Amino acid sequence: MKYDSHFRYFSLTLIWAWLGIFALLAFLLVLGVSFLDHTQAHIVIPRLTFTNYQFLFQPMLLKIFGKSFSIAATVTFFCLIIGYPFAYFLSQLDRHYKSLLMLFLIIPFWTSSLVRSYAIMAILKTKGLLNLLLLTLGIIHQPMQLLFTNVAVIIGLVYNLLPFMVLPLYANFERLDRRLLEAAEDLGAGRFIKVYKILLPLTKPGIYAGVMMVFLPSMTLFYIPDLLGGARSLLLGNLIENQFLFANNWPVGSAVSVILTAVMGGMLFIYWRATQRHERQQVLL
Amino acid sequence: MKKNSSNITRYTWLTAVYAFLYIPIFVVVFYSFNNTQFSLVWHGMTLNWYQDLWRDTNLWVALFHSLLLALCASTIAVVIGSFAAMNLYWYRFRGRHLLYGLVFILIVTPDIVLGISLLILFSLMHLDLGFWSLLLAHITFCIPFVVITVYSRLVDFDSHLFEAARDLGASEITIFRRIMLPLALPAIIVGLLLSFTLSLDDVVISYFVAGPGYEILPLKIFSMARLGVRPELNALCTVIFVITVLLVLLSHMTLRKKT
Amino acid sequence: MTENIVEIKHASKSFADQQVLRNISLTVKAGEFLTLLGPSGCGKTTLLRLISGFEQPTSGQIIINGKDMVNTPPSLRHVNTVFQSYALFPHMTVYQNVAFGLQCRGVAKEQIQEKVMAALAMVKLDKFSQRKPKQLSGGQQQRVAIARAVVNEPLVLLLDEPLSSLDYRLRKAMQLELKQLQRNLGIAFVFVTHDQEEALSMSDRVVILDEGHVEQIGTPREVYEEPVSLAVAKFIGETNIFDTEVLAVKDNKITVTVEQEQHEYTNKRGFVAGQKVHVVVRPEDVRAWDKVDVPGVTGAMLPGVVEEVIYKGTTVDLMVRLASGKVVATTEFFDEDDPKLEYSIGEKVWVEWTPGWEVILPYEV
Amino acid sequence: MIRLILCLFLVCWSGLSLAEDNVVNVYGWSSDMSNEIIQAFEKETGIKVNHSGYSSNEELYAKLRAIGPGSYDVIEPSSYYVSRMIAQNMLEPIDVTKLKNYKNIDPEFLHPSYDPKGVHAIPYFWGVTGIFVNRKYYPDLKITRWTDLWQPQYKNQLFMLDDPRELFSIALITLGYSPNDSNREHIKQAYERLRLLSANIKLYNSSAVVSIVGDEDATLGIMWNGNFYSAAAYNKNLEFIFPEDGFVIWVDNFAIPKGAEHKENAYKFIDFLLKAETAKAMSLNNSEAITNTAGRKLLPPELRDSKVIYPSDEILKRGIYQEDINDAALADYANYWEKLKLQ
Repeated sequence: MKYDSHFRYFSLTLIWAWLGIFALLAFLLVLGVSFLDHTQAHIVIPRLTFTNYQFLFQPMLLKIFGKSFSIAATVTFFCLIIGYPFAYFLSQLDRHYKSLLMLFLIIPFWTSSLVRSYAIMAILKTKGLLNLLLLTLGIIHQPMQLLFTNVAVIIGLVYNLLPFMVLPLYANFERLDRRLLEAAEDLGAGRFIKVYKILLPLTKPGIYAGVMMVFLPSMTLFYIPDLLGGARSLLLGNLIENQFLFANNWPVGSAVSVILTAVMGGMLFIYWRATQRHERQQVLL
Repeated sequence: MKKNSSNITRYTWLTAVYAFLYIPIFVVVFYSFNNTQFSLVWHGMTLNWYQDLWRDTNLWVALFHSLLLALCASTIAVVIGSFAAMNLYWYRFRGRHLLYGLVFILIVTPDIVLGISLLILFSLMHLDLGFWSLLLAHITFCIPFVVITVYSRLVDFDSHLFEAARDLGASEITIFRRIMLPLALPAIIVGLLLSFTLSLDDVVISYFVAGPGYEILPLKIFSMARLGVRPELNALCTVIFVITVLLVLLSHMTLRKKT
Repeated sequence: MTENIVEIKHASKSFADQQVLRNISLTVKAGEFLTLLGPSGCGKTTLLRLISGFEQPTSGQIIINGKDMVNTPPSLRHVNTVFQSYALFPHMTVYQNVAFGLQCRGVAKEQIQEKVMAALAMVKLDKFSQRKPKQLSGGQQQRVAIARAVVNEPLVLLLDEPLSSLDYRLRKAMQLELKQLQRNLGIAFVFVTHDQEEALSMSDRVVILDEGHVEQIGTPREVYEEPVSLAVAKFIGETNIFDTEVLAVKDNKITVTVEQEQHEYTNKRGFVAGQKVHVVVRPEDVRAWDKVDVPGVTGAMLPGVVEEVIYKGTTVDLMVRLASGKVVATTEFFDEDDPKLEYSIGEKVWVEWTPGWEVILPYEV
Repeated sequence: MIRLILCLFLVCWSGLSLAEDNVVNVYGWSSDMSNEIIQAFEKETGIKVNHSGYSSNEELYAKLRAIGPGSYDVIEPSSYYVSRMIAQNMLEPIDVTKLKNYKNIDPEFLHPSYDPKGVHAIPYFWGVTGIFVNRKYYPDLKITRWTDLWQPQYKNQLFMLDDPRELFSIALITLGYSPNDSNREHIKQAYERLRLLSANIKLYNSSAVVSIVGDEDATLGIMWNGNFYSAAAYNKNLEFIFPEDGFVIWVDNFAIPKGAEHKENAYKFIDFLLKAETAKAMSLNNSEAITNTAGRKLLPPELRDSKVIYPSDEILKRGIYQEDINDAALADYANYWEKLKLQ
């Protein structure tokens, strides 16, 4: 019994200590800074102010939020469209190949994302490989302008975030009871109904988890839009980076990220309320 | 006939997605032989970049540092994250929701904010920047991914399994070690892989917490790419890629022979 | 031995705002087979979990072997559970599963080996000790779960609907096996089920739970023949229920009307005139007579028309619609020598039962 | 598992305990310093160089502010960050008598406007921001001034550096103000100018400039002369224009941050960099102009005599050194920058 409580004490302390210091304390620092002032000579001075949040009440910010949202939503949509059947087909394969193919899903991400993004640039550019291929095949006669468009941004983001959609979906498909699908087929369900009425509802937890893991990062992953989209639009990540690095305004940068955290939290809360208890248990958040 | 057509769909889809994921990698391999320093258009074949790469010991050191860091960080993150997941699953303790919240905050916080706040934290703690600061930061941003994968695996099991163990007189440490750990192992491995991947490719957070004595590959690559990615880096990525694939295939084959 | 192994005193349990168990008091005697019977959702599993220690009562006492066990963790209660889903550890072999409890208690290795093999032999699975649970059939898994529990020599073995996922034949076989096992081991079993037949055939005593409280505790015979409430009567066996009211009370007799006929029954429960009651008769107590068989129609006989004939091998069940429109079920046992069991639908018959075999219960909505 | 972790820690520990005391911690633009240069220094002096890189001045500054003094011995800020760091007392004054090779520096670059009191930074690389045009696409284009870029015929064609300072400098110059102007009213006017320009902008980029321009993904726009030189090396259609209405000169400097722990080694390192041979190697590495006269003489003629890399004194007269602006102006920049990009 004593041994037990020691163990419990130890393991809880470990997690609390870690997250308490490196997540809670770090976040409190950000939260604290967001209410402080700054001067040219000092990054932060201990004077309480709310002006940093006033900065946020301008239509521009709403626009940036809107833009980030719409890009994130598009990317999430494509990741889902591509990743859902992919995860399903993958889960149907022979056990031996499955683990191997799962590994091969991750391997591309062991090479630098910067290097891979340049490779995507090389494919999409005016004199790039894709245009070269299509021109040679005679499919197009003029090189297409793909690079520095929204299409390129979406391709780049989908490329980078696809595994985060596939992994939870795959896990969901793996534990799906195959007999349910057979039952549906037995009851005369066509392919569409089978997917729509049986598969989709049963894989909701996986979908939610995947959407979270794709949507949230694509709001702040500014690096890919900058490179592939020609930095024509500004995302939340850029905004925060601008404030921290360019304007040397850490308090405002902190305020923006506090707001971002709050908005994300609000979205998660809505999701939380909208889903059943057993569903949300499976994805934790 | 129906079976056949669905098989075709399945294999086409799988192939197409893998092609999507691998074409950029093959382009990297291809360009590592491109005889030009900056252009992303083909200028003829060369092996110069491999020679440069071979001579550039700094890159190799950075690669070694990165691998070591990723290995340490993902291992420790997995230990802490799995503990956290198992605790969250098993105990109803006070502040459980706060713990959830912290995991959530870690996921949502933009990299640059986490990087800067960790940097301030470390400087308040008088921690020298270098391996240890990088390690602490990497462990921190890997933990939530481990927690999520392991936790969702645990909820998947019949909760009676754990009750049965308790019923049979198992202490908590025994339940953790002999029941939860083996059951959650696949998820723990996925968590390890994810952490390793994230740690190996993190730039923004690492940038702020890195110190002079310990340079890691992604930072090196980013700062080298002031004028665009050098072909030398393509060569490096090619080497890493080829070695990884060989290792994976080799381990897969030996594992397969065993079973 | 009539020593009480488990005593539950006024235990109640609420989850959030929902009261699941209300003021439960019962005892488990040493070596007895006690069944908790009730419809699903009546709280029987919760009661079991109070005994095993997975839940704590909101109020009341749980006494095991003379000691108050509230706040004692499951591992220290000398009680083991066989779960409905078996809860076998999928990553361990049968042997490892059974040995787990002993290892947790730090039993010496040689002893573990001996005990585990004995337990497996007892459930006839000694040959399968190195298999994983997945490689066993449902019945075999069930037996592993039992072996895993009994190897720890608990004071009481708790079984939570352990047979519910087996097929009919296997279930019958396991019922027998369980009963024998219990006799051989001599430890008390607390068995949860919603199957009344199972409960009646296996138990020494049955506890009937309904909506979180104990309706009746008694031997199978008592609860079957003398149900204390309509809920018990309805839940155990099939019943014919006539709603009526006491017309007159005289000495220990009461007069009631059943199907427009006045009947006189023994007043076992002190009913008073004007009180609404149910007259409950088991189908097997009801007899159906062909008109020709009845020389003179007595008042106790009710006329009706056969609506349905269900042939069951050893019995024939009839559904007879009475003049009032009420349908009465009867069960007739086959007697090969009696040719007169060939009823046809639409045939006119008389039904009756021997006075005294009916049960009269106070009116419930 | 536990054994594995222990092993890992042992490996890390042994790797770290090897760290020497005789080191110099250099924090600079990574592309500048090749392995050979570092190894040559280590061989000559026996001092171990810990070189780490950043990719923008802003990153350097943010990091130095956050960690406080002591971590780095040599840094490589650009001119406008030198003035900021001097103002905030973040740089050690440099004793030039300790630098034997200080004399190699072109006197033109000594005592610049961004480092007026004493010496806090050693100028090393320099460059200008100008206009590039691809003659294959614009054979007869007559473009000589920044204002020409505003012409509606260039709709959605211009390449811009992804840097608010560069962009605002152009607008301020066309308005007749200094690119280092902190006057908020002037900045607002510049913003109004840039709003008109934004319809012409095709893309912003600062990190893949050479390949974008060289591979003709952009054919007209603004560019640093060093990058231009690299791109023109393989694309002969490119032409560089030093705008007549003036242009910005930036200088990358080596400096010693306040509280550096290995100051002596830092001097040795900077002195080594100022050697003619080192300067030559550095220049060859990234095709930027060097302030090192002796080093320049050693360069191959095509680089040494390039009119793009080393424009004539007459052209240079139009150049203005890039200096720091105050935080209020920077905040305006950031704000307007966000608005521009949202259009």
